[in-house]
Amino acid sequence: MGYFLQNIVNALQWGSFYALVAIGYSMVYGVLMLFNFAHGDVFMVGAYIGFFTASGLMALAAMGSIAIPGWLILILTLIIAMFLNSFVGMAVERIGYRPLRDAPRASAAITGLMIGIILETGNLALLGAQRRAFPPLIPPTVYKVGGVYITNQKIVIIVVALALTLALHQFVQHTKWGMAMRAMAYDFLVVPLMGIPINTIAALTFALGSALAAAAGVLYGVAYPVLGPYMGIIIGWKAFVAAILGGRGSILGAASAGFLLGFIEIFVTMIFPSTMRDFIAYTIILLILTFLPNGFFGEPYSAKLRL
Amino acid sequence: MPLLQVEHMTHFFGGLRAVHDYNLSIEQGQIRGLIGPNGAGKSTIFNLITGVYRPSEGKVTFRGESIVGLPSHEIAALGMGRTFQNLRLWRHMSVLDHVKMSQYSQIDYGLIGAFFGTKRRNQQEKENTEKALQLLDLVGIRHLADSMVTNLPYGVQRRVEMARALAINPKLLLLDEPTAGMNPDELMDLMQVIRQVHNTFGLSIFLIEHRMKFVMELCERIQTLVFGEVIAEGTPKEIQNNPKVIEAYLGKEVET
Amino acid sequence: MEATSSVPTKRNAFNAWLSKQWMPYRQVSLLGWLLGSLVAVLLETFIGTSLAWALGMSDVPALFGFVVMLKQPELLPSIILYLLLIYFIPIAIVVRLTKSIANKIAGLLFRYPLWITALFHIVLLYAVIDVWAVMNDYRVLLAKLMMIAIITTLSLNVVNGYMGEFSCSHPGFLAVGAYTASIIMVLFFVNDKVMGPALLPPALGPFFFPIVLILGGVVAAFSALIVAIPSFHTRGDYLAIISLAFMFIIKSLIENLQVFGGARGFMGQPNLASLPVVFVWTIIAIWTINNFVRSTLGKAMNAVRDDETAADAMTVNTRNTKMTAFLFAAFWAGIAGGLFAHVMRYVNPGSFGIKKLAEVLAMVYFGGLNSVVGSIVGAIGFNFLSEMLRPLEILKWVIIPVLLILVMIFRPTGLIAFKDFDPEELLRPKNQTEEEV
Amino acid sequence: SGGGAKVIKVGINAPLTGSIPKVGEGTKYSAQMWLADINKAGGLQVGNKKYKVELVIEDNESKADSAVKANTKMITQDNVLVIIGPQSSKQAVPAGEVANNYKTPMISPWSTNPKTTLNRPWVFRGCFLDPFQGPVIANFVTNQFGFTKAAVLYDIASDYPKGLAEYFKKAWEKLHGAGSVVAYESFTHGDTDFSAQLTAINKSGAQFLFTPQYYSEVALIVKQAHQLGWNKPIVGSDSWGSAELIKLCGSDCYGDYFSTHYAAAGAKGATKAFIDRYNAKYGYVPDDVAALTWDSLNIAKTAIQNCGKLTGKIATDRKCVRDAMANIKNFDGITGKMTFNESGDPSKCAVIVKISDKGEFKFFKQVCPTK
Amino acid sequence: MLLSVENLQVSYGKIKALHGINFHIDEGEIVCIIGANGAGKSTTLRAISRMVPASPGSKMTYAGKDLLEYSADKVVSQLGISHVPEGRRLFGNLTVMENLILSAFARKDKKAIDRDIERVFGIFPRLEERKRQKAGTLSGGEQQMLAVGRAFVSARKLMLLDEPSMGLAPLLMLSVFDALKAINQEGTTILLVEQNARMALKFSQRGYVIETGNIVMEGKSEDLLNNPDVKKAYLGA
Ligand SMILES: Nc1ncnc2c1ncn2[C@@H]1O[C@H](COP(=O)(O)OP(=O)(O)OP(=O)(O)O)[C@@H](O)[C@H]1O
Ligand SMILES: Nc1ncnc2c1ncn2[C@@H]1O[C@H](COP(=O)(O)OP(=O)(O)OP(=O)(O)O)[C@@H](O)[C@H]1O
Ligand SMILES: [Mg+2]
Ligand SMILES: [Mg+2]
Repeated sequence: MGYFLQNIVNALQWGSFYALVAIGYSMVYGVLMLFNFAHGDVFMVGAYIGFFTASGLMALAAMGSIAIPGWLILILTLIIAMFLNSFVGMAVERIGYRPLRDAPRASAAITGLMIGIILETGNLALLGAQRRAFPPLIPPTVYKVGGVYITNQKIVIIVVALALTLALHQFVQHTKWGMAMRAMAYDFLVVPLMGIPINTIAALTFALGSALAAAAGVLYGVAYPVLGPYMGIIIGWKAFVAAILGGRGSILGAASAGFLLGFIEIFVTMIFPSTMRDFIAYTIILLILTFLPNGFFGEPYSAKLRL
Repeated sequence: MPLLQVEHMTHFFGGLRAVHDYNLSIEQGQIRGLIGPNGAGKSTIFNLITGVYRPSEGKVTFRGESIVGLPSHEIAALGMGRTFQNLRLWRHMSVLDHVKMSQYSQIDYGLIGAFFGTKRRNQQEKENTEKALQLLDLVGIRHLADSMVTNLPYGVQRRVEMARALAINPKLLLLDEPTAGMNPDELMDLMQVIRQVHNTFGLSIFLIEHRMKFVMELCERIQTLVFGEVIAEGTPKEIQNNPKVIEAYLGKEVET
Repeated sequence: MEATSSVPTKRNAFNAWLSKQWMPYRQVSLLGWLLGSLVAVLLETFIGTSLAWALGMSDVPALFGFVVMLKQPELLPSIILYLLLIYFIPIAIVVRLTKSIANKIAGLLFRYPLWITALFHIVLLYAVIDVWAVMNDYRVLLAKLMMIAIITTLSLNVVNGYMGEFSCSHPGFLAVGAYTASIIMVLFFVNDKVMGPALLPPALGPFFFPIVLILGGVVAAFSALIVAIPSFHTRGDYLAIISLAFMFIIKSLIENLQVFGGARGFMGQPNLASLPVVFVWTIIAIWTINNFVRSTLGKAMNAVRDDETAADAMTVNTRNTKMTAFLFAAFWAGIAGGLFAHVMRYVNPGSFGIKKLAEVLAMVYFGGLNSVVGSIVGAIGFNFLSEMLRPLEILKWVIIPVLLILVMIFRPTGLIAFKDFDPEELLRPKNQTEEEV
Repeated sequence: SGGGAKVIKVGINAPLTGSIPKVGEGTKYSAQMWLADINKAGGLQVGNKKYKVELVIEDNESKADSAVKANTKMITQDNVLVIIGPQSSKQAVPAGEVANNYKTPMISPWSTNPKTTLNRPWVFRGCFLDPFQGPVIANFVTNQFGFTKAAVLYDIASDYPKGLAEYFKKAWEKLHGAGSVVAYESFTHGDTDFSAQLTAINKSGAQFLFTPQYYSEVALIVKQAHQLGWNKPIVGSDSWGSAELIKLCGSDCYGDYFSTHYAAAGAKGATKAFIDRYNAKYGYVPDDVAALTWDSLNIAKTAIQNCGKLTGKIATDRKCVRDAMANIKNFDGITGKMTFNESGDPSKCAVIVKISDKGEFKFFKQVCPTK
Repeated sequence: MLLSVENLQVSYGKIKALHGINFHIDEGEIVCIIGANGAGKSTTLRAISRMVPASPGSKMTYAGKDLLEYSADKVVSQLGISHVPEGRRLFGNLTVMENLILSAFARKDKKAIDRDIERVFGIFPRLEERKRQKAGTLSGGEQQMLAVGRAFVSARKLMLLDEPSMGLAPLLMLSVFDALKAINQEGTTILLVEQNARMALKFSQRGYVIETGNIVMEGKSEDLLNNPDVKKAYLGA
């Protein structure tokens, strides 16, 4: 039982990251109907920005007379990283996506992929090959609750992930900016006819998505404090899986699919030999999509086309 | 035996009853019309007959065969051609390829032919091209055979749809608002074309229209659909003077 | 917006001059070009090495000097001189001298069935490639890998370009083909520690190799059912995920198959994928794929892509079409995988992951959607670029993406997209065609 | 070719980009330091002639096919005399085939997979093999702690950890009987969350954890293990041996053990000199890859010199270098003494290192192969 | 003069769709443009709402301002020109209500927006019934209602209508035109493009006839209606 519960906690934490990255993914995907294959790397950049911010703040705290507590540094780091990374996102949009707005979606996917590679190699070329250790902002305290080990970090991560998900869902579903984003996904050519500046909306979307990626990156740094230029690839692709599994453009869908993916991976490892993890986990996903051809909350492919 | 027989067809979209207890029987060579207010369920009926949707209830028989549940392409291959209310052309294909494509079911050179370019394939592709060109001639756009459809004016695109539907050797042609986006002059042209194909191929035609002049001149019998139910059926004269139809659909003053 | 029109500027004058210079070459048939190239590569074989030394290079520049240029920029004038002397000038001379005779021969050949002309050209093309490559084995290896890349790219273009799906499963198909062919070959024709003694005399290997490759293709095609069947119900992004899952599954499966080496990989493939073998397979791939996409059955893929409902309503059997597309593409990917395994003589699951995916996707979209020529150009261009920029190390992976982004921005569907490839057009004599034929 | 061999070209096949760029960097730095030494001496003395030495450094992007291309290019195009690299077995195994086919001597400094050199007279390596290291660790743990139940956590998709995990398992079960490896858990390359596997390991009742991972993963594994309540020893292999480990892992790794090629802390003599020079030049303590690359380069150098004279005919010279290399006896490297056996593998001693509570890699014990 | 267009030229790639047309609209007018398929009617409207770029040399002035200086969204939000595009172009993934709310994106006057939405529902009761339906699943005619409804709600000093009657049942067509007339009387200027030339000419005060990118005729609508050439070419006489 403790074993099982422990794995639920594990899955919640792991799923939080998939969820956070996936909703950022889903933002762009839901609005512009584009695969933003650079998102995983934007996440990486977010983590690095977080790393430098946190290190800087800690250095300040260390030498200054004012004592800044760790949790305050974390909050500041989150805010600053989210803010700065949103500019990275906007730059990605400006360079890689705006010129391709009426190109086939797949072409934009390729530019995304390429921007991702540039971010990775750029990082490698500028910062060198060594990994970075994310500073321990909240030193882990391990609590043992009925045979289950929980850390304060885990709690923070899960709570922040859930809160951001809900906030974003509200934004996209119930504000006119959110509506404009969804409208743009459907037919961006007529969006200006409603008096909506599309470039602003697109930039805003990328900014939001990237801010979320930065949040995910910082929290990721807290939980898995080893940063490297290629850290975003795998999580990016898996978040891509989650974002679409959840249904196109659905924030809640993406988040729940992110958590689901976390649960699948953890529990497959728990039940089956761990060598078979990917094999079984992806077979499950394949089966889900075979029987739920439109993901969880998604509209069918042809919703856009009417007879 | 009628060419197409629909009996007691009903269809729901979720909780919305789009079509209710619909009956229809079309004889070989007839031209029939379907009118009704927007959202009455006309296009839905087309989609039900052609297998895009499967009716919640009811029977559909075409050339003596029950076609409920058959995939669209098989129904089409039996000889049911259609056009769409909102144009549905293939963006990246040339006009000629559109018409050739509709002869898909008549191709029998198989994958071997497709992969290795056998004699039979070359022969058949050539024949198909010729037939396609003839059809394009018929609707008057042969000179555009090699253009891509996207850049063509609306009226021409409608003709492509028509030629495409004719290429499947239809016994019955379903036309969903064929005149939408045409000016009265072009409308006359189209009427000409429809008469001509009707006479040349001896087809039956079933059409949805809001342009009364067009319907009234072409059709032998007309059904009026309101909220998914047929409220009147008869000759153009009868329909034009039917008070129920005037109240629900035509209004007093009828413009073409 | 309209191009700013015709005030004669210097640039325009230059362009005019250029097109005037180019005029005579317009009438050169493919045959002429091939003859010219053959002369050039022969010239290189005989005097290339000495010329290179004379110009201060240590050896014949393997890739037309691009690699050398980046490493030793001071050699730039030598390289240019070398290229002029070996390639440009001889080709230009031969092409102009043989213009009319080449056109006559081409015209003559054109009276026979197309395949005879085609075969003639293909043999000549092979001669050019062979003579060029034999100079050094690095060229041979590159040529082989490029041709395999052509097959891979073309087959992916069938699904992603012609049918408009965003399929991510291609590395999986490659892996299936590679492993199937490798295992069978090693099992039957190689005395090997892992798989035991050969079950058949190894001397038979070369004869069975094509059959084994086809088998690999067939197995890959079978595995493609896993992606093809869901594609009946779902399309677009959801299918992208299914295909991605497929790729992960295959990779994980191979990692778990200890008999075949798991993550350590599988080696010992016989050395059978020689240049002519790979060349022949590439030609067959181009030929069948081009045949297919130009037939009505193949164009049905375009109809499915552009509007599936309309396709269905126009008698197109959409399921068959999707099935054919996936299976056919997977088949060729399988062949490419088998060839790849026998060129490298080593495979491991790590070669068939996300990196490979990014690479093939890049080649397809770089070359151009829905176009056979595009895929060929994409595969060659990408491989060439990636080899040429190797000396730049890390920067290479900044420059290549930047170039690709630029291509995407200025030609969103790729360099050569939505073009039919008509061999007849290509092979036809180029002078006043009407009279000749 | 090469107009009478005025220069000696040495090929370096390294993963400068791709998933382990740090390995590539160490290789490159080491090679550059080596070249600087030779240049300072005015060239490489072979017989009575001094040759200029050139490095041809090719990036293999950490990909197998790229490594093959790079080797083919260096051999057939650049006419290198000898190749150092590739480092990972994933690239070294196929690239070794190329070198062997073209009869060009190649030394992989770091590849521990037996296949790299197996039946390849032209291919050598600079390090011990997995089948040796596995039992070394098993014996060490048994003797040191008297444990009988082991847990293993490894990356299934990477050649090296997987191989070593298997050899360790075999050795452990030979010592303690079948089933004595009570948890044998894996993950996939690029994973960062190991909570499920570690939870299972926790539950298995293992007395220690063996994880033959790269240092960056080790930091995560160790930290997560502690957060899940694990407080037993964790033991690693040579891939732990990077100065980065402590930077990433911090105090979580203090007190753990791993086997490796050399111990940086407390090193003496030539080893210390190398470490100090490297540290001064590049600002960090060199990893084992750098040290092994250094040794491999010097083996190549010795072999070239032992050859006596270069004819300028590349094939002849390569053969000569290969034979000289195979005949090297008791080469005194900074990672230990080396003599190649007939398959081109050195018999070398392994070192067990303990991570001190200051985070230094302290020499703990040496284990040599039994003759 | 509310809008004046001089020498308007538009090209799609190499295809020149408008060859320099001139026309004007006065405040409060209803003006119609008629012409055959592909004549360039929609292109004219798109050029005014800045959806397609005008070639150099074109001049468009709106209420004394140079229209070419405004981007597509500012034309709506700052100048108050709304456009019902050809082919409806609804946001199919949004509900009817969301489509309407969105069309008021640039407006701040919440109360007035609500009033306008109510008014749309008054004209098209069908839309109110389908408030929560996704626009993509509406019938063709319902979609057309929503498309016109959107223009009512968004800014409306000048309304550009591209074939508003397409696909509408006769009865409904009349009510749409009645509604438009009412709006016009409240001060909205209307530029109408119609295939149904007779309807359009009856409804409007002035008209232009456009042929392959050139204006070939203009005048009072009544006069055009009786012009034999127009009759022959566009009224299907
Ligand atoms: N996929 C669907 N889901 C839900 N409702 C639908 C769907 N398709 C159509 N409807 C509804 O069914 C009704 C009938 O639609 P249909 O398209 O058949 O109308 P129609 O008679 O063709 O009208 P029009 O003349 O305007 O084209 C409409 O109210 C429409 O909103
Ligand atoms: N996006 C486009 N790309 C290329 N050409 C276009 C495009 N849109 C329109 N055209 C061309 O410009 C010309 C004018 O088109 P426009 O749509 O303005 O005509 P229209 O008068 O509105 O016709 P219709 O009555 O069919 O709507 C036509 O020749 C058309 O083919
Ligand atoms: Mg309809
Ligand atoms: Mg128009």
